[in-house]
Amino acid sequence: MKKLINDPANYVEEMLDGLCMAHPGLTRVGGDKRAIARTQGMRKGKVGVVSGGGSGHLPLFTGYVGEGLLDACAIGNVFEGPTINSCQDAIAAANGGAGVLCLFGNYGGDKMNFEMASEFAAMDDVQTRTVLGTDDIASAKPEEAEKRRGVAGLIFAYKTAGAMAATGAELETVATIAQKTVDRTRTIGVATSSCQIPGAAGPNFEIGDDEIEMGMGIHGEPGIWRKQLRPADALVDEMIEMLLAERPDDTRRVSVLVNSLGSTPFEELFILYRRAAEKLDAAGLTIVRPLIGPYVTSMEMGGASISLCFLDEEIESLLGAPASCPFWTVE
Amino acid sequence: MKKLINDPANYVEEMLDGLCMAHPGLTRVGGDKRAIARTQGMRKGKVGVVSGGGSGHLPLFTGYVGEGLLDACAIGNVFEGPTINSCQDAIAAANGGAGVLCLFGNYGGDKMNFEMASEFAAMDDVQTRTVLGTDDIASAKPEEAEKRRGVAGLIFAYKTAGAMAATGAELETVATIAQKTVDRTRTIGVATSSCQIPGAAGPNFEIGDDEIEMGMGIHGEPGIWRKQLRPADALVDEMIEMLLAERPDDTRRVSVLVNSLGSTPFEELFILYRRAAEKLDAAGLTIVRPLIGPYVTSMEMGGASISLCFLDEEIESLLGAPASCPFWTVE
Amino acid sequence: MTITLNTLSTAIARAHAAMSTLTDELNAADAKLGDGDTGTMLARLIATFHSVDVADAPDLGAGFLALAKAGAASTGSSLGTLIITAMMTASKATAGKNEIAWRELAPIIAAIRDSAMARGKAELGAKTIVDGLDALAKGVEGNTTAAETADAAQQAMDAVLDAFRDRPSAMGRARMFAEKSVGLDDPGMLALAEIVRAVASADHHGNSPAA
Amino acid sequence: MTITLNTLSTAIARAHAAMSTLTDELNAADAKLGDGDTGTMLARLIATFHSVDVADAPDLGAGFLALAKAGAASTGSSLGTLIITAMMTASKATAGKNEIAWRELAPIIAAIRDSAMARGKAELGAKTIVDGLDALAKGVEGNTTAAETADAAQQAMDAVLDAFRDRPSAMGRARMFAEKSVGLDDPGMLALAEIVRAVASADHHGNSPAA
Ligand SMILES: Nc1ncnc2c1ncn2[C@@H]1O[C@H](COP(=O)(O)OP(=O)(O)O)[C@@H](O)[C@H]1O
Ligand SMILES: Nc1ncnc2c1ncn2[C@@H]1O[C@H](COP(=O)(O)OP(=O)(O)O)[C@@H](O)[C@H]1O
Ligand SMILES: [Mg+2]
Ligand SMILES: [Mg+2]
Ligand SMILES: [Mg+2]
Ligand SMILES: [Mg+2]
Repeated sequence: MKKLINDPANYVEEMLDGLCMAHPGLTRVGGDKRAIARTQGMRKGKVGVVSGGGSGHLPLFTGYVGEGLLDACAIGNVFEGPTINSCQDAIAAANGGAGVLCLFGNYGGDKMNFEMASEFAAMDDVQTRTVLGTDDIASAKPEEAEKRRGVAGLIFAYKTAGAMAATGAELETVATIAQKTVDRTRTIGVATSSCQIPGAAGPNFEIGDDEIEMGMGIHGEPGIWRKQLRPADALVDEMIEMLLAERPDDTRRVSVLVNSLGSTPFEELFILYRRAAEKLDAAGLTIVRPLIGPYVTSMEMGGASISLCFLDEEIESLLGAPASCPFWTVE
Repeated sequence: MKKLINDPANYVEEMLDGLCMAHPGLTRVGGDKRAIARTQGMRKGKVGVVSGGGSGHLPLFTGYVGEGLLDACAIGNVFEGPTINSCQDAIAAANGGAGVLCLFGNYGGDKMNFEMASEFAAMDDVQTRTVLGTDDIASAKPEEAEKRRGVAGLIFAYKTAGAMAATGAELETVATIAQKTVDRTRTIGVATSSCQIPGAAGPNFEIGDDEIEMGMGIHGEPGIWRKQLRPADALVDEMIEMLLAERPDDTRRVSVLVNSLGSTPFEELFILYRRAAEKLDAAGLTIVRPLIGPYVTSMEMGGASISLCFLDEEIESLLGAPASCPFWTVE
Repeated sequence: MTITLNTLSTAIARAHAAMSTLTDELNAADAKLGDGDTGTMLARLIATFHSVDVADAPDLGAGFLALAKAGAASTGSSLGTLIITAMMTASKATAGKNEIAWRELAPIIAAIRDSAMARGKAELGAKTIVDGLDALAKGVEGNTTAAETADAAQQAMDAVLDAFRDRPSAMGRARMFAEKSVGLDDPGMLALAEIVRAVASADHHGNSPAA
Repeated sequence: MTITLNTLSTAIARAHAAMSTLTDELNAADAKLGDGDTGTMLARLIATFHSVDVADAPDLGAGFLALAKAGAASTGSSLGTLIITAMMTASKATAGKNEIAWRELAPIIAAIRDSAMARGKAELGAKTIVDGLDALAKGVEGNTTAAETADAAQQAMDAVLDAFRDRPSAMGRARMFAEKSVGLDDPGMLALAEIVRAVASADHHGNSPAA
């Protein structure tokens, strides 16, 4: 896989430099500058919202630092969690004196690192709460939903938590809305081709020339099945069916994210969205604020994911609150 | 190349349906619904700005229909110009009684079709003007700049023409700013991998496993050289040098678009942008409103282009005017 | 023996049948320096023509106009638009007529050549379909039967391809690769030659389509 | 013969040297059901450890703390964080000491196991590095020399890999593929075993690192 890069050892550094040069609202902070914070600094008295994760998923994670979204973000090497130190740096940058919500995907390393960082933060009298993204329905049965890994659907919780924090709400309230959003968000992805970690000898995984894998994780973790490529509509039907199997019965409104894993172009996303919208409509659901594009990627991985966020009044109004970061603007 | 699609024959139809379902501000209009217009309709007395081109380049062309940008857009099959009828439909949709600017890339078919459509429009007393995007410096020498094809840099002219039209300016003024923007915009691209037209037996072109092609067109038209892949910084240096060889000497301000041709991820775009910004800074140029992302693609083609728009006061202020379409928001 | 709506209808049917093998050949020719779609585009355009019920048109002019209109809704490529321009030109030249003599074909092709030049801004000698049309107009001049015309047309097309093959392109996508284009047929000219062959060869073998 | 900062430093050097061949092996083990980075991650972490001047630390506790701190800035993977947790645990257990007896190693490894369980929430038997640590703690218990300890450690690691190989994983990325994990070594446990082998095999052959 050809990449337009320099020395792979400098991949993350140069990428973060470029990101902050292009978006002056973002600044690298911390000892090794592996946290991104808002350049204008933290509003005193506001709850901070931080996230963190490995590189290679832009716009996730750092791209969502902005008004009404994240205040800071710790960033690791490609597909590797941020270091404990970076987590500490992000928490420190997002500390406005009212506590910090750590909102990130449910991955073992990230969890442990944020946990250790939170223990350090507590020593500095910074109160933290943790909410984990667990939207990937391919990664555990409904009975063990809390064990699911976090994928693209995490951005819905960024949005509601960020909007809630912007209202001046307290940490507990911000954590509660984040958790509710996570609980009401489900994602399923389908991968068509691999990606390659810069400097690695080969692709991250192998997939046959006409094979696809349903439920594959954003680092290439095995999914539910691997079969022949089939028509998009058939795939969407299966995906929507899986997503609706866990549909809460208290709402008829849903937000949808049709997300490119990387190299799958907009054209295909719209073809997928078209069918998804038809199916949701047939299921009696009204779509609110659909998002279609590369929101959470794995570099040049091929494929797409569909996320549903089942709305209630509170989530819907927070999703509609003004927000602005380099990759997502709500007016 | 695996695609998440249904019958290739329905590719464009389904894509346009999905686009309009996801973005209710856009509507398919015309006999065969191969033009996209703003749902809210045309403001009476405003000059219309229309574009058109083949499918497979999203966000270009149809994605730029929106407030302060295009009023309507004709869309052809993948990599094929829109039909004469579609051009007529787009012009009709953008007719607010004050004339219509046809602003599209310099490709023979598109030119002839818009020309024929303009002749038909004239019969209906709709006045049109044509401005052609000619930013691709790889496609002709500076002496023959008017023969160059239009690529990613076209969106700068969309923005200034759209903003000028929004002020209520007359057709001549809108055409003049579009032409000035085109004249001050240059693009050079580098391709790393091919794309495939839906339903085609193979990729659109072949490129060796460690080869890249400088100056390749967005449909795979041959470029300036094809050589071994080299470090991103070296590529950017060469690209910026070529772009600056035609630098007008009346400005020290420039807007930059670092554009993914499709599968090249954000991470690499930022690595490219970082170096480009350094080089421009060293050349005494100040960057204004950089754009980094997939703005003009060729489905899953790999590679990136760099566009420079050399600003003057008028262009800079129009680039900063509010605008909003599904893929580009300026507040 | 004249040119009627049946002649036109048969010619379209023959061209349509020929596209099954021509599509790939023309795509390949276009892929060398262009975007590789000449065959696909032409196949779709001719399929559209084929779906038009020309034989039932009130007259030749109306038949050509129906083709132009159907085509205007079906193609966006430069060659396609030139062909539509050709249909419109032919429509004007045959307006109200139910038949024309074979010797009237040459001036119509010449008019098509001129309208294509006006539309596409290509000069003669730039190595495009325009040179093909020019050769064709001159080649069929003075012929009075289908068979003679078919013969002359094929010879003219073979000759013009040969004459231009080693010249550089000065137009369209191939322009920037003028040097590389030496030795290659222009896809549009080749397309015209192949369609002429497909339509004419049956006549040549005495299988006249004339009504 | 005791465990000193030199022992620690030599052990790190050996682990570091071993990573040149281990990296790919561990990546491959992780790639079967995980994200294929165990080797790369461990290589970087151990390289970081190797760049720390532990031999010059004031005491063992400070040496381990220096490793933990350097590590906290260099890795973000779950295994890496568990290893950093281990270094912090070892640091507490050896605070202020310049040497410890070999028989004191077992309770330290047991404490590391417990802190890893507290940090990672893995149960014993879930087929993770925790089970490896458990087996290691029990295996080296009661040994009083480097050579004895090395022997016992290697045997314990071989045995625990064998014991768990055909059991399903109940933790981490491999959890969801419990069935597929049968027959495969857990990458973290395998990493521990390979590092133990690299560090211990020299001792076993009488080439003691003890100061
Ligand atoms: N402006 C023009 N004038 C005359 N002929 C042209 C012109 N543009 C294209 N052609 C003809 O059309 C052919 C290319 O057709 P096609 O591949 O269908 O179009 P496109 O270039 O739009 O893909 C060329 O080989 C040439 O003969
Ligand atoms: N929560 C945990 N508790 C115990 N061991 C764990 C835990 N998470 C991971 N491990 C160990 O780490 C190994 C994976 O390490 P590595 O590949 O470096 O981490 P990652 O899963 O972050 O890519 C597993 O094989 C397992 O032994
Ligand atoms: Mg990992
Ligand atoms: Mg074409
Ligand atoms: Mg072509
Ligand atoms: Mg791993």
